[in-house]
Amino acid sequence: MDVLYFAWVRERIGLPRERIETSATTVAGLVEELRAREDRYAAAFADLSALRVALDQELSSFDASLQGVREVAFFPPMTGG
Amino acid sequence: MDVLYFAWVRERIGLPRERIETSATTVAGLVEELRAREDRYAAAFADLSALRVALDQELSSFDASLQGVREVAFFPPMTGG
Amino acid sequence: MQVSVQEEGFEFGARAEAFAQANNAMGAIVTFTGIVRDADQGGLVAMEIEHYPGMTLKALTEITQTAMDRWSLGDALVIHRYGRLAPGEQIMMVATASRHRKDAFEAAEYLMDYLKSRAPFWKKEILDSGTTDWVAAKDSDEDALDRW
Amino acid sequence: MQVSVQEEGFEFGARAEAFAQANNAMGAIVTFTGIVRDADQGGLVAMEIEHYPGMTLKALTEITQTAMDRWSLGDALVIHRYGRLAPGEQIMMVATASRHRKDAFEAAEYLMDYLKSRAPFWKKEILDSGTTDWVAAKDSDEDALDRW
Repeated sequence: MDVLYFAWVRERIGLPRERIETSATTVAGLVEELRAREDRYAAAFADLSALRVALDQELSSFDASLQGVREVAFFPPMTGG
Repeated sequence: MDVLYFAWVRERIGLPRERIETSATTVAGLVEELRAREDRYAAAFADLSALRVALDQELSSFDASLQGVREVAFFPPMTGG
Repeated sequence: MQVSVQEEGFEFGARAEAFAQANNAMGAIVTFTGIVRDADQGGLVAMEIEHYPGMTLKALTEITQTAMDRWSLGDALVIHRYGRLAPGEQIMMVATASRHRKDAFEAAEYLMDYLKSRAPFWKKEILDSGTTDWVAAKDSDEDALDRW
Repeated sequence: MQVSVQEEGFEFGARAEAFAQANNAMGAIVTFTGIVRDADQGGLVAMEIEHYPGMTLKALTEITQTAMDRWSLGDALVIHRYGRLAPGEQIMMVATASRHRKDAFEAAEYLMDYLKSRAPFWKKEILDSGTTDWVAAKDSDEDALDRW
């Protein structure tokens, strides 16, 4: 699946998107895999309360299922307007 | 003092303003005098709850004193905006 | 603070743009514009707005000053017309500028609620049937003041 | 219903005027404009607005459609920019048209509250000291959603 990062999540991880093969079944499971990869991922995902997630471009939650999902995006709380 | 009428109060009485010599000490007293004058005044002042009063161009009330007042205006509830 | 009572029309877009530009250090601009719309039963030919010349500007200025005192505003603008207006014409506008959107919105709503019920204007509908109707004040407009 | 996500600037006054004219049967028009203002500590050189291209227009459209369904609106307009903006530039605007001022105001406030916290934009302040700061979401913005 495609995993996208925005704002300081993108800066901390150092790239805007990447393709990831995962056997994780939930967003939380994917986050665990990413955290285990490298320090920059562990740093970006240190505090989930400071993060939001969208699945296929709809806001979702960390306990949501990844079944059928093609695009996951992680970002801080939005600051539009 | 000058007495002014606006909107349907003006139309019912048939003039926009007049000069009135009165010994009334309150707005309510003035209204009583006007009602006693002619039917058109009695009609205009039939229901005080449908009227508002301004003294020297400030919204006031029917029990207010007329002492020192130079201009009294009667009109229906305002419909600006 | 800009307050105007006038018979002639005004250019809403141009006034809104000028207000936003003049207050571009502020962050949040809210505007409200009131437009003459058809009578509920249809057939509106014109709206005649009567006012109380000696009192109107004073009342609008007091209302606007109260808004400036009560909310954190950089500026506020009120324009209100009187005379005969055709359907579709702009009757009035308010604009507020603040660093915070909540202040800008609340102050604009306050201005509108007070202009509706405490500024000495009276509207009369001229209908194509030849009849004329003074617009009645609504209880809901009086009730709206309870919020403030 | 008009929704736009764009890098280029827009003419607030001209858009507000066109919206009011197009909805001149409605009676009540409310607009909100957001302007880049200086950082709290001063020294803002630019504001960079990042967004999520695949999601942004969809999110704005959903928010606007919800407002159209929930209030009695003749029309609603949302424009939001992204990219690098200078202090004083207009970031975004909303406009609502209704027969009733309460609906026009509430819908505009709803749009703003949701654009603040549910549309995928992120603001970064570029300061003359050379530092950059991602603007933090405010608890008060999240709390504002409880109203709806």
